Amino acid sequence: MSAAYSSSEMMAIAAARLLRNDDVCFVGIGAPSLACNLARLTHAPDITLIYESGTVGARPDVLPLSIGDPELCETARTTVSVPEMFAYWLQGGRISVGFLGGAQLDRFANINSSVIGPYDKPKVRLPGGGGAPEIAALCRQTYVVMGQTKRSFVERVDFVTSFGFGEGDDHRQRLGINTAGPTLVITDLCVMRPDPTTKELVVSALHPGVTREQVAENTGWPVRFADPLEETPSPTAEELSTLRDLQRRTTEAHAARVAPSPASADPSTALGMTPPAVIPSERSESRDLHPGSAA
Amino acid sequence: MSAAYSSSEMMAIAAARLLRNDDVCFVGIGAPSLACNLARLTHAPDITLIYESGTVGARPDVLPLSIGDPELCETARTTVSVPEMFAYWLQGGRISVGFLGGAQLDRFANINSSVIGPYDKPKVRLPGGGGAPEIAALCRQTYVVMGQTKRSFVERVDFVTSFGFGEGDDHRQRLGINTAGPTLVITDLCVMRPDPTTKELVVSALHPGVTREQVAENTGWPVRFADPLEETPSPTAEELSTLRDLQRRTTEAHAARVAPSPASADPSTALGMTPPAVIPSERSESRDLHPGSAA
Amino acid sequence: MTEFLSLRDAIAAYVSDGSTVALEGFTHLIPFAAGHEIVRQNKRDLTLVRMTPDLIYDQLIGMGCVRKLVFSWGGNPGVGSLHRLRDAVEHAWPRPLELEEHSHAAMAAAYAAGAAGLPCAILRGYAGSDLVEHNANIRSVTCPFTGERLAAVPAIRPDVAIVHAQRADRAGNVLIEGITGVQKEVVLAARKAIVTVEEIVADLRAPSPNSTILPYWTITAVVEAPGGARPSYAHGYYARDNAFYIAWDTISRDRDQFTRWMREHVLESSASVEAVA
Amino acid sequence: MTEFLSLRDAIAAYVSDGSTVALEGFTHLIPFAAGHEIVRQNKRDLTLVRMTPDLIYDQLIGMGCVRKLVFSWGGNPGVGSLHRLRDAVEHAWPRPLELEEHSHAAMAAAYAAGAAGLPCAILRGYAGSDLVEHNANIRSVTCPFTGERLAAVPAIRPDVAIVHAQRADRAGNVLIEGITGVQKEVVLAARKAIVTVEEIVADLRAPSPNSTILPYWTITAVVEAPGGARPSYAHGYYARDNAFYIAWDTISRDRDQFTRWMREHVLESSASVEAVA
Repeated sequence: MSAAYSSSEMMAIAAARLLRNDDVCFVGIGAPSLACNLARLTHAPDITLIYESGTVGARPDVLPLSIGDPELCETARTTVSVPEMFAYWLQGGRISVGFLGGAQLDRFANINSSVIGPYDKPKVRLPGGGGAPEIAALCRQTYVVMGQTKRSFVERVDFVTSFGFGEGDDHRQRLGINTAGPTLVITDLCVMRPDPTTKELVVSALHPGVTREQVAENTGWPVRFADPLEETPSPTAEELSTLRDLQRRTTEAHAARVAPSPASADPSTALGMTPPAVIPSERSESRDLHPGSAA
Repeated sequence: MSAAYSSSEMMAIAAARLLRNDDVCFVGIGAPSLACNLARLTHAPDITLIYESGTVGARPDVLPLSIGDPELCETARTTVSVPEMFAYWLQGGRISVGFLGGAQLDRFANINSSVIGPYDKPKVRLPGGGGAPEIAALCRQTYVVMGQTKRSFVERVDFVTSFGFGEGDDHRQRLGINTAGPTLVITDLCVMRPDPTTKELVVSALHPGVTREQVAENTGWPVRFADPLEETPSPTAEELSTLRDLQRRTTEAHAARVAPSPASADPSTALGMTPPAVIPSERSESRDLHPGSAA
Repeated sequence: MTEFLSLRDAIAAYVSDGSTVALEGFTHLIPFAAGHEIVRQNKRDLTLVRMTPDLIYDQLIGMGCVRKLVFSWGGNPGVGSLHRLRDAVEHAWPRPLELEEHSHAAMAAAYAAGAAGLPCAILRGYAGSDLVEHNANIRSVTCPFTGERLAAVPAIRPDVAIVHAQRADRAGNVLIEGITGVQKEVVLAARKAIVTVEEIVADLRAPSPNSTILPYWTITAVVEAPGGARPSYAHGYYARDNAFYIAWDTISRDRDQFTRWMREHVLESSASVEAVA
Repeated sequence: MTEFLSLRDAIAAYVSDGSTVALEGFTHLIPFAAGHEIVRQNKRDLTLVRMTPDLIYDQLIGMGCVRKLVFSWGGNPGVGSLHRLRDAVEHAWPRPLELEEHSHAAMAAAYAAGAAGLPCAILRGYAGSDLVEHNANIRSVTCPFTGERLAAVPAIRPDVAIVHAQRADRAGNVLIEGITGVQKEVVLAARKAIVTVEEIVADLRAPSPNSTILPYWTITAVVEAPGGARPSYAHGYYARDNAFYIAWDTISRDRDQFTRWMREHVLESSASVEAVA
């Protein structure tokens, strides 16, 4: 048994465990960066982390706040230009795992990180896709990491920024996309995997202490559960201490020159995570940390 | 008055004089390289020499034998990849003067450096175009430097490797080529310029001591002469000494590790010039040095 | 060829109302000092191009300098929204903002196409994305060998490119190191290029024969602006001010607070003061 | 991931009769030792791809290993003809040679497209050139924005890429410096990549954060082959043997003399001997 932990810690640890020592990851800021570096500091010391800023094989000691923090280039094997990064490394098919997240995700793992409401008259203008549209199509597979709420896990996304399985079945193939797509969705409540044929997301494992009801309440569509339904092993003491050390180093580093800003005390930013890009008032409501888009 | 000099020295010096201190030259091996470096060592110290191997701003102390000799990279401002060289620097429109040469040139300055005879059953397989087809179209203007004989200055080239003025008039524009093309042809006998409207090459200047008859005898079409017809000023003592010092340094450097080869004593190779790519037996006949293609 | 100008003179000479300007720098080497000078000179109706608008464009947008934004990711990295960008899009404050939205891959390819003198770039891009329906500049070509449909976007050719770099030599050759982003591409793609640098030196001290160097004849004006990338950073000179990026979330959230901050820290500060700030 | 093999084992394992192989290196870092090992192992019916065939392909062609050549400039740089290449094309000796001829610009773009996972490359190329009529792999696309017709060539995707580099570390990461040519592109474009290096070291000693480094997971096999580029050169290690390039003109002019030279200097020499020669 291990100490108490938050559901966001469980999410990061569950994601980290799924990464392999020989993976080449296209890492987004926030939860993906946390998960990838946690994997590197635990069971996958040789994992290759690529950030879209051009840094290949970065080994940051603290989590970057931005996709191009000095730490990334200073610890990278090499840094290439951004056009080369997207052409030779992403489009060239060199990435085994790409990470995605966003404000909305639907049952076929299509992701919206562009707008809430109509595109031309948005209720909320989100940051946008950044690298995500091509990460979704060109990495051999993608893992989605995001906090799960009824507001974020929706029946239909307002806008498809990054294509998952579209309307399901062989929709990817019909568009000429020859990669596996979102093979895993890791949330703070559970792990989902696409149904082999319909491609609808199905809950494959619940995190410790999480009930089917909780998952259903936080999902905008009638979510299905695998049978048998697995339980995610609890975080180990090593996983938790490594994660917390990394977060502490990060918080200290980013607050180094403290600015008069409540945000600087906000753990979601201290963790280098992109808060849900929704209107501020909703932030406080959100149960938990939310990962950012891969951008 | 200056010392005796060869017609090939006159050719190199005449070409060098036409280069300006602010030119950015795409330099081919052979006569172009000789002319460009002579210009750099005399009146154009800041001229930028770019070799297709990726070296930008090379300042070689001896002439390179190949387009990618160590000397070029070691003295260059920077060296870029070959795809970048052709994309960003040549196609990007950064080159003010490109040099061309070849085995055959016609009255509209179309150049053949591919084959003598039919392409599929050539009498002579020449090295080919290399960078020339795009140098001809993408440099703001091109200078052709090649030894003049009836065999090389022909009514019709067997093969258009590099497009000059095609069939004359506005043929370039009709093909959507928006650069000036071959504005100068410098030979060991004279200087030719295209007629402003028809674009046929017209002799604008004779080198000292060269007669109209000599030029006519060494041109495969009824060549026209400008009126008034200029005479190229003789080489100055400084031009000749600078040229010969450069050639001596080059000969010594390339023979550094003498190999059992008559060719190594051949001035055309000692000068780092590409002999006319025609069948060997014709080599000895050739009156003079012949520049290589830009490749 | 290259002029050595003060920041004020460089912006006055080459950035005019209504022109298309790209201040680039992918997180690293963002030319903040130059952006602030554009604000001080109150340029109007600009079309701004930048993959990640970042704080600098949030400021230009909030000050009403911008008519149109061409971008691919408009957030405050690791923090959240760009509130001035959102306010302009959601509430047309201080003026309406036209958007042309791309993906990073497409914009990077479009800059490269601009540098390469091509009219367009092709990529395996936008597969299944709704962005295609909302951007007339996302089209397609068919590969003449495989028949595959590829996305195409027009080359980016800004009127003016502005980037920050580590150093220039006295001839105006510029060295860029670290995260080079699209710095080389935007300079080669633009009609005019302004480069602000940490220092002007006798010797560039390029560590490698393949160092990223822009020859002086590709650059219109070089401006010495030490600290000119703050709160972004300059590899080898100073670190990114992450605390300020976090603080900006609060500063920019409220219109009045934003305006006050800009007055105090940009309008009432001079280029020279800022350069050393 | 990366294997460390002897030259003999690397060629035996990854170069098979009939495969498409690109030994690259633009004048610099030409993998001669690897080419000679291909001759010794008497590989047949190869399709060889290389911008500048150079002496190494002249030797492979003269020894009858090659069925088809994809190239853009087939001369002995600064010296003249490649006599074995000419003999094969003009007199089918020792066997007929099929040619696919491009320009440098097109081949460089085709390698880049291969590395970028695109089916083709587009360029402003071949304007008015007769090459278009003799190469079915030169086609065109129309820019969907300007209507301009652009040349298109298929991406190059060799079965095997072979390049020489300065050094690799013990994990198999490779550093390339100086004239980098299309080394990075051909390695990323190929299904398998063999890299011969001057030395295998603990620390790559990369001089710049932007040094050209190929990560170990992009490379199939690393072979230690000091001097493996001679008579080409390795920036920082040894110079180009221009005298030999000049001498080759005579050596290669005559079939018997060529064959004798190859027997003495390649067939009867071993990879290991040659490596240190």
